[in-house]
Amino acid sequence: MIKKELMTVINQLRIAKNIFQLTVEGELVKEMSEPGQFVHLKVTEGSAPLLRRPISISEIDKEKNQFTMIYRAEGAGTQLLSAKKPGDNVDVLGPLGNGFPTEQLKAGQTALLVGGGIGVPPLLELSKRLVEKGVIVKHVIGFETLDVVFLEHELKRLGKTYVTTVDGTYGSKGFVTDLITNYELEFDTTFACGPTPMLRALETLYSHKPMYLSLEERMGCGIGACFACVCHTQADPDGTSYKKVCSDGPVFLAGEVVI
Amino acid sequence: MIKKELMTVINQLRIAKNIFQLTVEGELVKEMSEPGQFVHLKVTEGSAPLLRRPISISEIDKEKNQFTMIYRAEGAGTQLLSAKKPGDNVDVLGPLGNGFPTEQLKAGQTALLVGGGIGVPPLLELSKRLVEKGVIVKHVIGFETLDVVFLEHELKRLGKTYVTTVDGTYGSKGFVTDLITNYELEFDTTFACGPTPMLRALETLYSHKPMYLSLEERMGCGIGACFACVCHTQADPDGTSYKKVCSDGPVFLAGEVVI
Amino acid sequence: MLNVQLPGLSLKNPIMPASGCFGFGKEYANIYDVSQLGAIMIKATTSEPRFGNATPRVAETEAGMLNAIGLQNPGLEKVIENELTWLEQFDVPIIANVAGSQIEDYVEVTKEISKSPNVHAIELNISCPNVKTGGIAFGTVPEIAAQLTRAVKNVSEVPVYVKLSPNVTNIVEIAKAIEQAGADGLTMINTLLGMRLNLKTGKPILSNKTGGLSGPAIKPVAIRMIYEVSQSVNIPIIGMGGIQTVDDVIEFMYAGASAVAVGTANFVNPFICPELIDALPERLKELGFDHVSEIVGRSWKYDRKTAHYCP
Amino acid sequence: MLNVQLPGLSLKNPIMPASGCFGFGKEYANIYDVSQLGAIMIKATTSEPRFGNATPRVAETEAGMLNAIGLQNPGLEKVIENELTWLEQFDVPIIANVAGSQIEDYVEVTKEISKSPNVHAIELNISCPNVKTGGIAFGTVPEIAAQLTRAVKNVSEVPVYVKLSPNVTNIVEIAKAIEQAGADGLTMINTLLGMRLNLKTGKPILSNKTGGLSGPAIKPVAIRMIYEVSQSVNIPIIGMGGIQTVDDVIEFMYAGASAVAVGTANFVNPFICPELIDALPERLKELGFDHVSEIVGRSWKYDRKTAHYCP
Ligand SMILES: Cc1cc2nc3c(=O)[nH]c(=O)nc-3n(C[C@H](O)[C@H](O)[C@H](O)COP(=O)(O)OP(=O)(O)OC[C@H]3O[C@@H](n4cnc5c(N)ncnc54)[C@H](O)[C@@H]3O)c2cc1C
Ligand SMILES: Cc1cc2nc3c(=O)[nH]c(=O)nc-3n(C[C@H](O)[C@H](O)[C@H](O)COP(=O)(O)OP(=O)(O)OC[C@H]3O[C@@H](n4cnc5c(N)ncnc54)[C@H](O)[C@@H]3O)c2cc1C
Ligand SMILES: Cc1cc2nc3c(=O)[nH]c(=O)nc-3n(C[C@H](O)[C@H](O)[C@H](O)COP(=O)(O)O)c2cc1C
Ligand SMILES: Cc1cc2nc3c(=O)[nH]c(=O)nc-3n(C[C@H](O)[C@H](O)[C@H](O)COP(=O)(O)O)c2cc1C
Ligand code: FES
Ligand code: FES
Repeated sequence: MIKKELMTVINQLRIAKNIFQLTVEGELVKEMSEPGQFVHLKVTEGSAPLLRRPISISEIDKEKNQFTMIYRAEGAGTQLLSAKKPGDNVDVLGPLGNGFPTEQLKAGQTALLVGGGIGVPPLLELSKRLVEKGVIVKHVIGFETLDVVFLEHELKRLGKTYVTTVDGTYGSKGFVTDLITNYELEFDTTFACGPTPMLRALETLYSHKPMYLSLEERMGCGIGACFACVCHTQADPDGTSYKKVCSDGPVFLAGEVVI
Repeated sequence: MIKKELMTVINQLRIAKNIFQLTVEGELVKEMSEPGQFVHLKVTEGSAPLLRRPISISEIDKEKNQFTMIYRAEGAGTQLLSAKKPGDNVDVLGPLGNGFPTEQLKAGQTALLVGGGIGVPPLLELSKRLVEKGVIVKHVIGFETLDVVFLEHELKRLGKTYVTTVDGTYGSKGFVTDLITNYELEFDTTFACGPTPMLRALETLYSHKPMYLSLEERMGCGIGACFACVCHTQADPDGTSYKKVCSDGPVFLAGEVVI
Repeated sequence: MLNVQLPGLSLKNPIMPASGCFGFGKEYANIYDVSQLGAIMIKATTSEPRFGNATPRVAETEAGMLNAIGLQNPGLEKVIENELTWLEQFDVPIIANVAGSQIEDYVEVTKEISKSPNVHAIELNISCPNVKTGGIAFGTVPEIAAQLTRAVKNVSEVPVYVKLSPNVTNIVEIAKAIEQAGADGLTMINTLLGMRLNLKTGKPILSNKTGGLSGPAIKPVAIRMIYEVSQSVNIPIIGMGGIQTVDDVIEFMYAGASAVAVGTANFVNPFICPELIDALPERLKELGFDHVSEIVGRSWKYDRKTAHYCP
Repeated sequence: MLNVQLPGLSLKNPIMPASGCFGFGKEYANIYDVSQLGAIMIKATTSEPRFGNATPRVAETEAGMLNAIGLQNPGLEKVIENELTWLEQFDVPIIANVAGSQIEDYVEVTKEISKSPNVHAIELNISCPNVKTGGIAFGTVPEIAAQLTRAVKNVSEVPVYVKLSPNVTNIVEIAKAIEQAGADGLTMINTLLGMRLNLKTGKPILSNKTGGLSGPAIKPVAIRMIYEVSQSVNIPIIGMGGIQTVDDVIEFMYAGASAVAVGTANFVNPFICPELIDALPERLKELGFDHVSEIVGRSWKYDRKTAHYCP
């Protein structure tokens, strides 16, 4: 059930250059189920900025009624968000969308989790859930440069973790797809979140095995009502059939929609 | 010299229903001279709300580089202002306008200071200055009702102070002009700040003696450039001559402008 | 104290979601009871299904947003079969927003959709600036707007409201032509044409380049136009454009609107419509009114508050 | 990297205060050196002195403000004698904003004011929506706008820029008519007509009832209009409407403006113009440009960044 709640900031940490980790608390956490869902945040009371900002759920702590997000402070909204201090409120709408399905994977099977930049955060909760089930996880996470690498250590605790940077200042130089190819990584299912070119490359290379991709699109409502975030289906790429990233996604099976 | 400075909140107190007393610190205080000047405040960084808010200077502490304002939290801007805590910043433009002239009054003469509602604050600094000079001060301050009475005690320390409320819940019932008439108060010069009907009544009744009135008008720039705040002169009430409340005022000699 | 009677519409209260900002109601029905609403203005329906424009379709601006959805909708047939039928479970009148590229399109859609039992009124979207072919002209030339209105009135089973575009020199002239052509009411305003550029690429953020500006930024324009038009026509107006608070609702009705629609604010707060409905009675009382009808056109109708009346 | 050449104007940089938002410069000259400015657009001048409208003359709106000053100014004679003469001490070109109720007024004022040595261009205010008599019509009817432009061009000693009103159905049509009539440039946009009502009284807050909407709220409309017009005319555009930041300046120039004017933002931050001038070079460099002229019309002119060039 989608709720709207003024949640309380428990903690806010700068974990890399312009990258913040924000933990909030409230009843809304009770509604959270799948990893890969997102919330829609209003960062001020007034109309500057006017719209909500979609941010993925990175970790869920049901016991404490807390969840964590990781985001890049860039534009007006996320910059204001990064100024929030413990005790401040954030207006959260969520949980929204459909996350990564984990049912088909059995204990002993291998999942490849691929993240690019600010697409890495939702993989953390996903990885935890998979590990709980006994699934073996491998992480490949890519960043622009050393300054903006994050979540490496958290993911390492859960499974083998490879880091790439575009400029080679940390980990392997290149893109995540380069690394997967070079290391000839083996896996049963892929889960990925990151920039569209990365998702496209993954789909081209590895979608003979099950692959779930989390998409990004500019949003209005975030709940499926405004048609801001639609994409064509691959079955009917020039026609009128569509999926909404916010409510049908953000996670889709590779091959489902045109990315 | 008009400056713009991000000043630091030292203290904010709720002193009556919706009435706040705010003390800020910064270099701009060095520029403040006359009592009755005002500042123009921007309460947020963004454009909600967009415009500055004019607020009178109520007290100046040159030694500490601090000054105090008293305001009613009513609309969007003043409500946001009332949420500021010590250590927060306020964007202050000032000091603006021309205040109450005190030169003509000599020690031993009597000044009548009349304030209505949110027009009372600038009288405090004025009263202090007059008392310093040896002028005898009498204060008549009027409010709507008991809940919103403020500054009575501070003014009492400086001179005789009469309070009226429109509904009679505190002090004498009625308007300030009723009280002045009923008590047959004697004085050499009047200084007044408050709602326009009050100023009009005072002008009609007592302007045979020198009287200075502080006016209010909706403002744009606050510095004399936008022509938002003009009023006609009494010498040419239907013509094109004018005064600007922000830069020629806010204090005018009674008879100078049409109120 | 909130009920409002308009041609074809018996509203529990004057608050409804604006077309395109509420889909066909499903998403909101999941989070609250939409029977509370005065009415629902559904997303524009065209004769054939439309995918709409490429994304990005929305961009934020100061106190507003641009959209260029491009009239995406499943087409007349599916709207009637799936959406309107599904909406019948709720006790709420539907206002069907109708769009097209030529008069025949509007006529065709209106003829069919107005037969749906829960469609109590048609809203002619003659102002949507997002579709490259047609659309824009209907709302900017008085004669064409009138011609379209007449054609649609001829076939509609329910009252017809025409939605005015604000992107015109003289809104009163167009409103009058539409009234003369037999419209039962007006809805106003649709979005202002705007654009935003990407700092890095230099290109428009919207793939459609231009889009429609909505939200609080346009409220003063909406108020001005409703103030002007409501004094010049004798048909009722449903007002919209930047409504966020109960005070905004009252301001629109003071200006001359008989009811209001809430668009962009649904995205900021999906619970906005029921919240406004809840808040309205108390705010009216505070301001000294006993019934919402007392405030309609107050900015120009009355020098003072009118005597109370209960309908 | 900031200098700009326009008809009659050799600008140190493309930033100037907009007419009506800077008076005749005195107040700002008290707080900073106005010689830094690209130019100064002075307050509208009419042949006779005007007091303007009754107060309140301004009202705040979301991300904007309404004004109905009513062209208050001391009249042609005093503007020349007191204001322009006083401004001669600064090394900054003046653009004289000229207003009137009939063509003869504009002609009279232009003829005299264009003789002032520091007036390097005229800006015809054909769009001010605040004066009840005249004003509004000039800017909304292409033929009349053209007629006025021709008449003024005939007598002006300096290039003539015409300031467009956004309150029209087709801004391109008007811009083209004005270009054909011989205008040397365009300035756009003036304010959008708007209104705000007082919740307690129900009446308009402005004593003039309607006013002109300015500030960030109108920026998307300005960008859209400049984008459209700059592709349809061959004369330069000075852009304005909601500029607050250096990114806004760049967005206006991407859209097609050759220089920009800052209005309402002067009230929010009186130091805004020099701050923008200071910040512009670094931001241009960050975005990969060597000269401000490279960005003019980038939204539609170039598919990719053009080769660098230094004038
Ligand atoms: C489902 C989903 C999950 C996301 N999860 C994360 C996350 O976990 N961490 C994170 O840092 N970012 C995430 N993003 C991207 C994030 O939403 C944008 O970075 C953010 O909205 C930008 O806001 P701003 O205030 O910084 O920028 P502004 O430039 O002020 O934004 C202006 C407008 O554009 C929209 N916008 C700008 N960039 C994007 C974008 N990349 N995607 C969607 N809308 C955008 C904003 O929402 C806003 O409406 C996610 C996006 C989606 C769609
Ligand atoms: C010279 C001067 C000195 C003032 N000194 C004080 C003071 O010491 N204490 C105090 O409480 N108030 C004072 N005021 C009034 C104060 O400026 C307004 O109460 C305040 O601007 C309202 O802002 P808001 O955010 O509460 O209201 P909103 O309704 O959000 O304001 C909307 C717009 O209207 C303007 N506005 C609204 N009411 C007034 C008003 N009464 N006068 C001028 N502009 C108004 C605002 O500045 C803003 O631009 C003074 C006004 C002037 C002109
Ligand atoms: C995303 C979006 C989609 C819209 N779609 C339609 C539409 O299909 N038909 C229509 O008549 N108006 C449409 N509108 C206009 C709104 O109904 C409304 O007139 C306008 O947005 C002003 O109201 P607001 O400021 O409250 O949003 C749309 C607006 C938005 C923001
Ligand atoms: C208070 C005020 C007075 C104005 N006076 C004039 C004027 O005299 N002549 C004119 O052409 N434009 C006038 N304008 C319009 C501005 O020059 C400018 O075109 C408009 O405000 C949009 O820019 P902005 O959003 O940066 O303010 C005025 C605007 C304001 C806010
Ligand atoms: S954001 Fe509104 S439908 Fe997806
Ligand atoms: S507020 Fe601008 S001139 Fe007084």
